[in-house]
This record gives sequence, C-alpha cells and structure tokens, in this order.
Amino acid sequence: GSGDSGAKESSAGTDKKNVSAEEDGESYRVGFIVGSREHVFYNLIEDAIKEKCDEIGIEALCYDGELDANVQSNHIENLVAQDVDAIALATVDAAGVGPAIEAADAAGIPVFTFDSPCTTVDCIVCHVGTDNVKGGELGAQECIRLLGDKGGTAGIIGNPASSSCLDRENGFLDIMEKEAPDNVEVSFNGNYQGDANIAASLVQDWLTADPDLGVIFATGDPACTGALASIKAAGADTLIVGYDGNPEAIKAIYAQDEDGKWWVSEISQNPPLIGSTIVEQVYKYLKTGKVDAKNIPIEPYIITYEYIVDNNLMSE
Amino acid sequence: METKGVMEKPILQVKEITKTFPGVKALTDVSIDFYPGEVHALLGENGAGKSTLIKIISGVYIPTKGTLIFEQKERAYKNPGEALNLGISVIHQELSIANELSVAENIFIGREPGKGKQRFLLDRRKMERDAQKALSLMGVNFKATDIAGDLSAAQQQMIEIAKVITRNSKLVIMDEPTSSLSDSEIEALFKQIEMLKKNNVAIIYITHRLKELKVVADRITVLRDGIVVKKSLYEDITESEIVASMVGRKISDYYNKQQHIRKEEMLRVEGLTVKGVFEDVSFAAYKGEILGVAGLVGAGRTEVMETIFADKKKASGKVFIKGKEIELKNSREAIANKIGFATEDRRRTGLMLEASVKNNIVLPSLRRKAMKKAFVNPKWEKKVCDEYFGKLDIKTPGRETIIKNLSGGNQQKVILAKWLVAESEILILDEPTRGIDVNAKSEFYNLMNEFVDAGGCIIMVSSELPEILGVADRVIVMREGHLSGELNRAEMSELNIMQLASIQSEAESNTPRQADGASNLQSSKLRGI
Amino acid sequence: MGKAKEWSEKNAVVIVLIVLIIFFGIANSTFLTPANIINITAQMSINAMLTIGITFVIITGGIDISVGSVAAFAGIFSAYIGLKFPKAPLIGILGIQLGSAIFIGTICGAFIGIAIAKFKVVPMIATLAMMTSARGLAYVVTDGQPVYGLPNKFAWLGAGRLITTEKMKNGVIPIITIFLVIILILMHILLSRTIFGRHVYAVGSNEKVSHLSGINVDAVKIKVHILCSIMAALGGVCVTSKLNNGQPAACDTYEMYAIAATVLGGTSLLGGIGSVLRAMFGCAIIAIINNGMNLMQISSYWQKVIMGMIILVAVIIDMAQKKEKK
Amino acid sequence: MGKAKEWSEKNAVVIVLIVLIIFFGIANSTFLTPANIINITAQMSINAMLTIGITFVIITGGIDISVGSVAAFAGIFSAYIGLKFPKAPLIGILGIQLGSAIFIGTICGAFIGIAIAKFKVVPMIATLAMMTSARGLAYVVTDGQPVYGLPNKFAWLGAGRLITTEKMKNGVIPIITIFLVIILILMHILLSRTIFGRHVYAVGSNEKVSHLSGINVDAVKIKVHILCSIMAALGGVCVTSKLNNGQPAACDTYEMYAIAATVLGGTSLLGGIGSVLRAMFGCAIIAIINNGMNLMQISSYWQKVIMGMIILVAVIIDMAQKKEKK
Ligand SMILES: Nc1ncnc2c1ncn2[C@@H]1O[C@H](COP(=O)(O)OP(=O)(O)OP(=O)(O)O)[C@@H](O)[C@H]1O
Ligand SMILES: Nc1ncnc2c1ncn2[C@@H]1O[C@H](COP(=O)(O)OP(=O)(O)OP(=O)(O)O)[C@@H](O)[C@H]1O
Ligand SMILES: [Mg+2]
Ligand SMILES: [Mg+2]
Repeated sequence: GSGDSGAKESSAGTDKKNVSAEEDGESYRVGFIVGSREHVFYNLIEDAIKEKCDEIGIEALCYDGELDANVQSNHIENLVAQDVDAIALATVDAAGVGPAIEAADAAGIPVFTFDSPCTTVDCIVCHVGTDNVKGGELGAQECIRLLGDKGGTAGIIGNPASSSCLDRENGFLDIMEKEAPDNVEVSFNGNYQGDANIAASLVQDWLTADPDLGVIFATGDPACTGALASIKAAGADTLIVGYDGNPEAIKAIYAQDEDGKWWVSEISQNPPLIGSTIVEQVYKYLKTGKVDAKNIPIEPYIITYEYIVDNNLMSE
Repeated sequence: METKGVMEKPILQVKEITKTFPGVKALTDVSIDFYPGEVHALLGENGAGKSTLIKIISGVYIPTKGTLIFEQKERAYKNPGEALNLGISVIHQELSIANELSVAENIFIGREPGKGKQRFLLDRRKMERDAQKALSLMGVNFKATDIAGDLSAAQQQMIEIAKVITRNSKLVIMDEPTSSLSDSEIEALFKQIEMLKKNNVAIIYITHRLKELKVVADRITVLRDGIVVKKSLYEDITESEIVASMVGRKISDYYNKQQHIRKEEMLRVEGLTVKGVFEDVSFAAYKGEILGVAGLVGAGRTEVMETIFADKKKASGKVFIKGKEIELKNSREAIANKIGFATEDRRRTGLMLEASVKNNIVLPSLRRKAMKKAFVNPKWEKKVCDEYFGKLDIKTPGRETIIKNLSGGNQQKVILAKWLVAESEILILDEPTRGIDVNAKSEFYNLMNEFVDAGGCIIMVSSELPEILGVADRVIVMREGHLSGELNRAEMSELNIMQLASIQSEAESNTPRQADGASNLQSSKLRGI
Repeated sequence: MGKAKEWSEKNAVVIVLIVLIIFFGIANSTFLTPANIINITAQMSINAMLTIGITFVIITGGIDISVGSVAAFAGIFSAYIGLKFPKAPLIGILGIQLGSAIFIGTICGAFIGIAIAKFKVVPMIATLAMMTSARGLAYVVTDGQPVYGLPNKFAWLGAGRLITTEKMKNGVIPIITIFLVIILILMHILLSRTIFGRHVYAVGSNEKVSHLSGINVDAVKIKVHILCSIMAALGGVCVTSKLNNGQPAACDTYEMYAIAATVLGGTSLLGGIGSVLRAMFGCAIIAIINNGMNLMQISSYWQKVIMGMIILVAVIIDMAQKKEKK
Repeated sequence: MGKAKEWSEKNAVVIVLIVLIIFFGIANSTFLTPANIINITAQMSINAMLTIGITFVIITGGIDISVGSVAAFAGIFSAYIGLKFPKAPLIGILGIQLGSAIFIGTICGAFIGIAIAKFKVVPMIATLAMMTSARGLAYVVTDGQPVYGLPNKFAWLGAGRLITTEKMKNGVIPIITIFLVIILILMHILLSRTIFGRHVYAVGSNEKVSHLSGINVDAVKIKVHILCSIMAALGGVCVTSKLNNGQPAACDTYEMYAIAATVLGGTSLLGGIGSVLRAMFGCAIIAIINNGMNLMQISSYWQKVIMGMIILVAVIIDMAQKKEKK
C-alpha cells in the first residue's frame, strides 16, 4: 500500500526537479545494470534505485544484466554510446567485465559497482554491497544455534552459477568446519540451479536418505520455497534458514503456526539500502567528485520472527 | 466389353477448364465427359497436363477457369476431402503411402471406421478385417497388419489399388497405376477394373503404356500441351493414330534400333552374391553394346547393379573392369573407374529435387574438375552445362532452374548428362524410361545409341519387354536372385525371355511367387508387341 | 532365445533402465527403499506431463520447445486465480487448477498451431517465439516476483499424498502420481485407440498423403499443439501446486528433458512413430539418474556431464538394436 | 516494378531490417549515432560466429543446440592457457585463442559428428548430450568460478578497437568486427565457391543422391560439425577475450538466437538451401532489436515478448513472400 503512494509522490516530485535541474544545467543521466531481473533480490535493489533517483532528480537508465557478463558488457558499451554521466552495475562475479569498464572509464564515465564487486580493474569509483561470504557465515552460525545442544545434520542448497551464492556457500562451509561442534555435520550439498522445483526434488531425496535432517541453509529464497514444499510433504521437522529477505520470506517466517514452523530465519542483505546507497554515492561523486569510501559495506543481518515483530515489518 | 452401349448421362463433365501455373499454362479450355461403367484413358506426352487435370477433378488444385459438373451439379471443392466425400477417389502418380503405418491403416487413412455413435474410438478389428478382405480378393502376398514401408514399390501400389476399391467410389482415377507393377499384378488390377466397371463406376485411366489400352480402354482422350487434340472410342482408332496425335507427328519406329559393333570387354562379374537377395551372378558387358537385363519386378536386378556400383556390400564374387579385378569400396571408386549409375527411382535416388539443373549435372564431377584442388570451376560448369543442353536437347529455361520443375523426360536426360559429364564409360541405366512419354523415349534411345557408338558400354535394366527387344544387343535374364540365362540378338524374343524370367518346373509352382510367374506368361501378352 | 533377442531389440531402453536401477540399487542403500521409489514417481510426474504432450507433437513430425515457458506461465496464472479465492473448497481449487491449465494451454497451443499450420512457420521457430514470449509474459505479469500466499489446499494436487501408514505419516501415494496415471491412460487411449490418434500418426508419417486422403492436416496440427500446450500447462500448474507458490522462472529448459525422454521412449523425431507409454520409460530414466546421483551426492557439475552421456549412450544402444534388425 | 517485387520476395528479411532501423532511428536519438552503430556491429559478432557455424550444419539438414555450451567450454579453456603465459606477446595470445578454439571445436565437433554420422543418433539428441556435457565440464574444470587474472593483451581480440579519434578515444573500429568480417568472407567462400561447400548443399538436398555421386556423406557431416563447433568455440573465445575472463555460464541459450538468425537469413531447416551472408541479416535483426529496445528503455520482460513476436512475424513475412511466388 505504502509503495503506491510513494511512487505517485515521487513522480510528481521528479517533474518539478527536472525543471529545476535543467535550469541549473545539471540533470544527470546514470546507467544502472542489475544482475538479473529474474531475481527478486535485484528487483528490490532496482526499485530502490529508481525511487531514490526520482527523489534526487537523476534520470535512471536501468538494464537487465541477465547474469550474463557478455550482456552486461554490451549494456556498458551502449551506455557509453549514450554518453551517460555515470554507470553503476552489479557484476555477475568478481571477475567482472574488465575491458568494458575500462573502456567506459577511458571515455570519462565513472563506474560504480553494487552487490558484487569487480576485482579485476582498479578504476571502480566506489562499491556498495553486502559481503556475501559474511552472510554465509551468519547463516552457518544461525544453523548451529538452531540445532542447539542436541546437534544434528545440516544441508546446504547452493547455486554455484551465481558468484554471490557461491560466496554464501563458501562462508557457510567455512564456519561449519571451524566453529561447529562435533555433533553437527553438513551431510548434504546440492545445486538448485535457481529452480525451486529442483530444490524440492533435492530436499525430497535428502529427506529420504535422512528423515531427521536438522536444518537446511538455502542460498536463495526460491530454494526455500522448494525445500519448504518437500519438508511439509514429508512431514519432517527440518528447519530452514533462507537468504535474501524477500517479502515472501518475511511473510512465511511471520506465520509462526504455518510455514514459520519450518522456515524460521533469513539472512538479509537489505537490498533497498544497497539501492539507495549506491544512488547517493553516485550523486555525491557527480556533484563533488568524492565518495564516502571506496568500499561501503552493507551489513547482512538475520531476520527472525522476533525481528519482524520488533521492526513492525508485517504491519498492515 | 459391351459397356459403350450403355449411354447414360455423364457422371462428370469437365467444362472449359484452364489452369495456369506461374509461367506455365498447363491446361487450356479442356472439356471432357466421363461416363459411368466406362474406362476413359487419358493420354499424352510428359507434361501434357494429364495429372494436372485429374488433380483439378480431385480437388488438389483449384482451376483458374472453368467448371466441374459432377452428377449434374456444379462443384467447387476446396480440398481433396470434399471430392473424396462425393465419391471421387484417386491413385496418384506419385506413390501415396504413409510408410510408418500398417497396410490396413493406409487403406483406411482418413476414413477409419469408428465405434459407437460418436465415431471417436477406432474400430481396429473391423478396419483390419475389411482391409484383409480386400487384399485377399486381389490375391496379394502380404497382410493387412504389415508395415507399409517394408513392402516393395509394387506391393505399395497394390495398397493404393485396395484403397480405391474399398471406397465405394463413383469415379476412380488411376494415374499411371502400372508403372511399378509386374504383369501378374497388372492382371490383378485389370480384374479389379472389370469389377468396378460392372458396378457402374467411371474410371479415368492414365498410362504411357499404350499396349494396355487394348485390354482396358473404352474411350480415349489425348492431350497435347494442355489442349484436347483427340477424343475417340478406343475401337475407332489405331495405335499409330494415337501416337501421332500425342506427338503431333508420325513416329514410325521409336526404338530406332541400330546395329552396334561389339568390341573389347569392359565389365565382368563372377559369382557375385549378396546373401538373401541374389546369388552367383556372372556376366560380362562389352564396349559398343547395349546389354539388356530382363526379369520380373523383384528379381534382384536393381540389387545386382547397386552391388556393382559398390552401393551395396557384396558377400562374395569378383568384379573386373577392362579385364582387371578391382575391389570397389564405395560408389566414389566406382565413379573413378568410369561407371555411371542412373537409378530406377529418379525422384528419390536420382535427383536433388530442390537444387538447380546445373548442380545436379556437375555433382559427381566437381572434384575431378576442381580449380586448385578445392574450388569449383564456374566457367567449366557453365560451359559443360550449355554443351550438354545442346547435345542432349535438354529443355530447360536455364542452368539455374530448379530441377523438379522439369518434365520427367528432361529430368532423365539431366541424369544422363550427369554421368556423361563424369566421363562414364560404363553406364548402368535402371528402368531408364519409366514414366516417360513416347517422344522422350525415342530421343533417349537415340542418345543411348550415340553413346554406344562412341565406344561406351550400357547395361540397361528394364521390365518392358518391347524396350529390351527394341534396344538391347544382348540380354541376360534374372529370376528370383539368379541369372537364368543369356540370349543374343538372334535368340531374343518375347517368349524366350519370358520363359527364362518366369517358367518353373510344374512341381515347384505352388509357392505364391512362382504362381505369379506362371500367370505372367499369359499376361505378358498385355505388354507384348 | 530368438524371442528374447527380438524383445531386446524393441526395448533397449527398458534394458538401460534396468541396468540403471540395479546400479543405483547397489551403489546406494536408500535407492530401492519404498519411500524413495515413491519419490521418483512423484518427481518424474511433471516432466512426464510435458513429455506426453511433446510426444504427440513429435509424432506429427513437429517439435515444441516452448513447453517449459508455457508451463511457467500457466502456473503463475493458476496462482493468481488461486489468490482470488482463498476460501475455495478443494474441489473448487482443483477446478481452478485444471481450468487455468486448459485455458492457458488452449491459447498458447492455438497460437503455435495456427502459426505452424496456417502461416507455415517452421515448428522450431514458432515454438521458439512462444518460448521467449510466454516466459517474458510470466515475468511481466509477476513483475519478477513469485506469487505467494496461496491457500494450503492449493498444494493438494502437487504435494498431497493419500493413505497414511505408521511409517509414512504424510501418506504413501502421491496424488500427482495418481493424476499422472489418469492422464497417461487417457492420452494413451487417445493416441492409440481413437481415430484422432490415427490421424496424428498419419500426418507425421506422410502429410501429403494425409491431405489427399481427406484428413484436415491443419486441424490435426492445431489440435495436437493445443493438446501439447495443455499438457505443459498442467505440468506448470502442478509445479505451482507442489511449491504452493508461482515462480516465473519455473520449468526453465524442461523442454530439453521432455524431448530427450520422448526420443528415449522410441519416438522418431521424423514423425509417424511413437508411443506415450514408452515415453514414460524415458522419463523414468531421467528421473532415476537425477535421483540416484542426488542420493550418491555426486556434484551437480558432474551430474550434467553424466546425464548427457547416458542419454547419448541410451539412444545409441537403441539405434544399434534397430539397425541390426534392418 | 516486377523487379522490385521479385527482389522483395527474396529479401523480405532485408525489408524487416530496414523497417526496424527506421523505427528505432525515429524512436531514439542515440540509435543512429556512429558510436551506436559500431556497438551493434561489435555486439552481433559473437552471435554471428555461432550463426555461421550453425548455418553450415542446417544446410546439411542437421541442427546443433550445443553451440552455447561449446563456446563456454572453449572460452574457459583459452583462459586457462592464457593464465599459463602471462608474458606472451600479442601474436602469441592470438595463437592461444585461435588454437584453443580449433582444439576444443575439433574435439567437440568430431564427437557430435561421429555420433550422428556413424552411430546414427538424431542431431537434436547428439547435440543435446553435448550441450549438457560441455556445460557440465565447464563447471567441473572451473569449479563454478570465473577464470580471471588474464593479461590485458588477452582482451585485444574481443574488446580492442582500432583508429582512435578525438571523439572516440577508445578507437573506432572494433577488432572483433574485423575478425568477424574475415571469418565471414572465408566461410562464404568455403560454402559457395569450394567443392566442399557444394557437397554440404548436396548432402542437405539428398543424402542418397550425394552418396551415389561419390560423396562421402559421413565425412561431410563430421566435417560440418567440426566446423560448427570451431565457430562456436571461436565465439566463446571472443567472449572470454571481451570480458577478459572465462565464465562457465557464458553463452547460455545463445544457440536459440543463432538458430533464429539462420532461419531469418533464409536457410531452410530442411536442408539444401541457405547462405552465411544472408544469415548475417538475421543476426543484425536480433542485435538491432536488442540494442534498440535497450536504448528505448523497454523493460527486459517485454523485450523477451517483443523479440519472440518480431522473429515470428519476420519468418511469417518471409514465408508469405515465398508462398506467393509458388
Ligand atoms: N505445381 C506446379 N507448379 C508449376 N507447374 C506445374 C505444376 N504442376 C504441373 N506443372 C506443369 O504443368 C504441366 C503439366 O504437368 P502434368 O504433371 O499435368 O503433366 P502429365 O501429363 O501428368 O505428365 P507426366 O506424364 O509426366 O505425368 C507441365 O508443364 C508441368 O511442368
Ligand atoms: N531394402 C530392402 N529390404 C528388404 N528386401 C528388399 C529391399 N530392397 C529390395 N528387397 C527385395 O529384394 C528383391 C530384389 O529387389 P530388386 O529391387 O533388386 O528387384 P528388381 O529386379 O530390380 O525389380 P524392380 O524392377 O522392382 O527394380 C525383391 O524381392 C525385393 O522385395
Ligand atoms: Mg502425370
Ligand atoms: Mg529394379
């Protein structure tokens, strides 16, 4: 409900600002490339980006990176041809799209990254994003907490094709190896390929092999959806720790007597904050030539039922 | 037959039908009446418009102009289904078999018997029973449950015949139904035609084998270049008059038999065997002669030729070319040894139908005439095409014309040109004049003679006795996978060849195949000179 | 002896299936447990629905690569309708699910069928266009978000099980498996016992002859594509039901496994030959490889490689047997 | 008048292309700028390489859906080799890139070709198996991680540009475009002027006739698949070069656009007819739709829908023109 009115407000605001910006001769056009429009996480970032841009009077050109570096590279080229004032992108992985970024830089267009950093070039002005490894570590800690003194088995549903998911997986496995007590064991590791139905089959197979599977860490919300379906169907007591913090997850966790019986926690990266922060930094750089820091981390945090209640996330 | 006495109303009247294809006027103001209980033969050279006319009658094509009056009512149907429903059924010139389906399914295709009121569920039993009944009536040697694609061309043609017979049609059209049938099967067909006539069915019959007319035709119409040039009762006209009206001139002896001078041996096979197909075949062919290979359909002649051309693997036997034994591994080596092979099925194994005339002609010779080993030589291509268009009098709008648009006779000449360009010295021609009109045939025989006179060697497989007698210098005869004899020019006669091709000792003549052979002798009159 | 050989010629795929079952049975102790076998039947159901539809299309000599996208689109559609009726009884929900599948399937299939039959677009391109468009539309209507908050009864079809026992408290027989068996029987009868089924084979075997024999070839093609899209849509609705959640990304690339299953089941890509029953062997092979490798904890990367190779080998064995016969 | 009509019959696709250019040119001011036109030529290059290879295969009457995966695998392979020689000169790097493409392309293509020609596996399934396996292997060898840290020179082929001007400091002419043009000319000559090219058409027109005319049909098929895989591998190597890193997920589903481009370029999926030059029109259409819609800020969801529909409409127009001629 609140989103709608906000959108109306801001669009009205844009018109006014555009006029004033033109008078000042400083209407900025900035290109944003999200990782993929097929992921809710990026869609939430994009929504925040658009909202923030409307608010401060930046013309946002948003593109779908399709989780394909070649596509992202093409978008960057096209943005250079359009002579935008700045480019901000969520690279597919740490390797990034080096040559295209360097070409943009050489053409005098500053490049920013968000969500996933690019380690292969030095010319990135600023990166805003969550440390996914850290998110994975948080997930592992949460799993250990949920298993409690009794301990038990854990499984992880990954999606190594996406580097953020891979980072989460690595963080998770690292902590599980280092910090887990002896009675906690990671006995399953699967790839759901971004497909909830595949996640469902994976979990179904795991539960057949181990009906007492204690907890599942899912590196993305679609995997939680699939896992939940199979756990319910099997009548198991396995708990789910998700990742992303999408509205769907919040609703599920909040329904304590239903889906919340299994889906209990969620690691969130705060996509709206990532989106608004990157816009702020771009704006600041275009105005002043400076950013707050070269790397602005957005801390991941854990969403539980208590968190939802405390922060009034489900007030309607 | 006394059918002509029955002067009923025509069941079908074709009135001033004109059909144009882009660039071709296939039919011009054609008007013909067809009567029930009568066989009406439609005659004409290749491309005269016969098939086009029957396709219009059966709803495949829509005429550009003119009307069809069927059972005294003007009809304009949009698809073949509507014509079928009126009782018009057709055996098309091209085999119309669904290879993957059973014989019964083919016979009842499009009108499968249903169960219950809705006719939603298939009544398979009834379908197979009825199909088997029709097949038994025709005396064929295969079952309703056989898969159609596994059968020979002749057997498939019998399926087609069964299809129209079981339809209870009022008008049955047969476009060259006998071109792939053996004499015994032709006889079975003619019996069925008699039955249809008795049931007062009208029949339109197209053929290039004029001898057949004597047995079946009541009335004839001759088309030339899409125009009706002759209409007559069969008994009122002679064969030479028919030929003259078809061709537009008189052809006295279209075989144009010439005496060739036989020279040294070109090809010899010894004990050639492919298990289960033919055994121990030995013969020789010489420079300067046309060697005929006679036999009934299915005797194994095609397989022998395919084996010589190394398209089929032999189990044993030797092949000598110019006296030297040569082990040919594949057709490429056969071509390198100057053998050319024009197959019996032009459309499927002879031509790239969608490709140009030029590409069809030069295909086997490309490598030999390459520039710098790898490149096509376009100048040579043009030159050689033009040269052979002239030499063989190939009628085509141009080198780049898609070959399927050429008439059958010209297609056959293109195939000949292809092997001449490949510098073949031994030419194997399998049923070279099947489906070709008299004029084209006569031209083709002349070309064969020229080739032989220039020092070539031809092996001609043919099921047409007149053709063998008229063209070959010597003939070898095959019967059921064996070489049953050889006849030189002096010994060659219809009777001698048929004896070698079919006669078995009385004791053996119980199996169906041999029974076929026996009846062949009688029916051979149909095709005899 | 001769009979066994003849049987093996026709049923090379069954032999591959048996070998796989024996292999995984030995390699993993869970594999042959009743619970796991039941899981496999449930897991193969969705692919099986797509496969049944594709088999019809392939028998007519066509191809359909849009089934995954159509499935996703129909699944989302059913979810939206489901959201509108949170209090519907089970029978109503089932009506919504079947209705959505039939509605979306008919529209998509008619579109494809008309493009192919009337506008003579090659099937590969017509269905490629549908694949791209239906997927795009699935994202457009959902704005990329999953559709959630469905009533629990919505999951009955895809995730429910009948007959509970001591050991299997959530039920033994997956409803989706029963549903599949019903569809399978109906579709098998449609293909093998009806006149329409004969026409499907006839069109695939020889289109020209079918036309000349009065079969309305265009109508057969359109009907078959509608049928295929409805089957795909049913698969998509079942996924949505199973997850109790509509995902725009659902069933991505499932068409490939459906095509592979069809071919493994002996259906010829050239048309005219095939069977929906045998296609189920293909589905079973694929489901078993997936399930077995999951149980054996084989890395998902290797799973892809192995899956590709097993499909290839199975088809080669099948081919070799058929060639020998010739 | 008649000539113009005849021309339009043969070149419906060119007309579609021109209409699209005019439309986007009016709709967006950036579209017809030199910088953008250059971008389009560079952006279409990779799809163009895959398309050239697929065109050869389709002319022989086959199909190849593995090109995207083979491209990814070859790209990764080249990246690993590139990592081993950080100090190599440009010419050495180019050697590594071409060598990798030829090496991986030959292996993959030979594998596919032999499965099809010798083991009689239908092309769809043989290449499906390769698609799955090559993608799996790409993940296996990289363990899912991108391969990065390549020397800068590695990016010359895919991202470099020649001739710098005041306004375009990065260079005007993309090297990848030059590379494509060279390949295109070579492949066009190979297809249209050589004996091998004729044999490719002949096999697609009629296998039996080709065989009886002394053509080694199996060899032609194997060679064509090797060629196709090499072209795909070149595309993959160019992607790796363009990104200066190797991605196991690269070129996913690119086969579909390559097939669409081939068909748009007038190549018949039935074989025997086609041209690599005309296939470039297909690639251009796809690249222009992508680029134009991006510039117009059309949502990527709608882009999918629109792309599907334009491909369909283009093929329908092409078909309608050809049918009219008949
Ligand atoms: N679909 C078509 N498109 C263009 N021209 C055609 C078509 N069908 C037939 N023709 C032309 O129409 C003319 C008549 O052909 P038709 O097939 O009727 O001859 P026909 O008398 O049956 O010859 P044949 O004895 O060889 O069967 C020929 O010139 C042929 O090339
Ligand atoms: N592909 C095949 N599979 C099984 N049997 C075959 C096949 N081809 C031909 N035959 C059988 O082999 C025998 C010889 O056939 P072939 O075609 O060589 O005879 P032919 O004398 O050339 O007759 P035709 O005049 O029909 O060409 C026949 O009995 C035929 O049915
Ligand atoms: Mg004819
Ligand atoms: Mg023969």
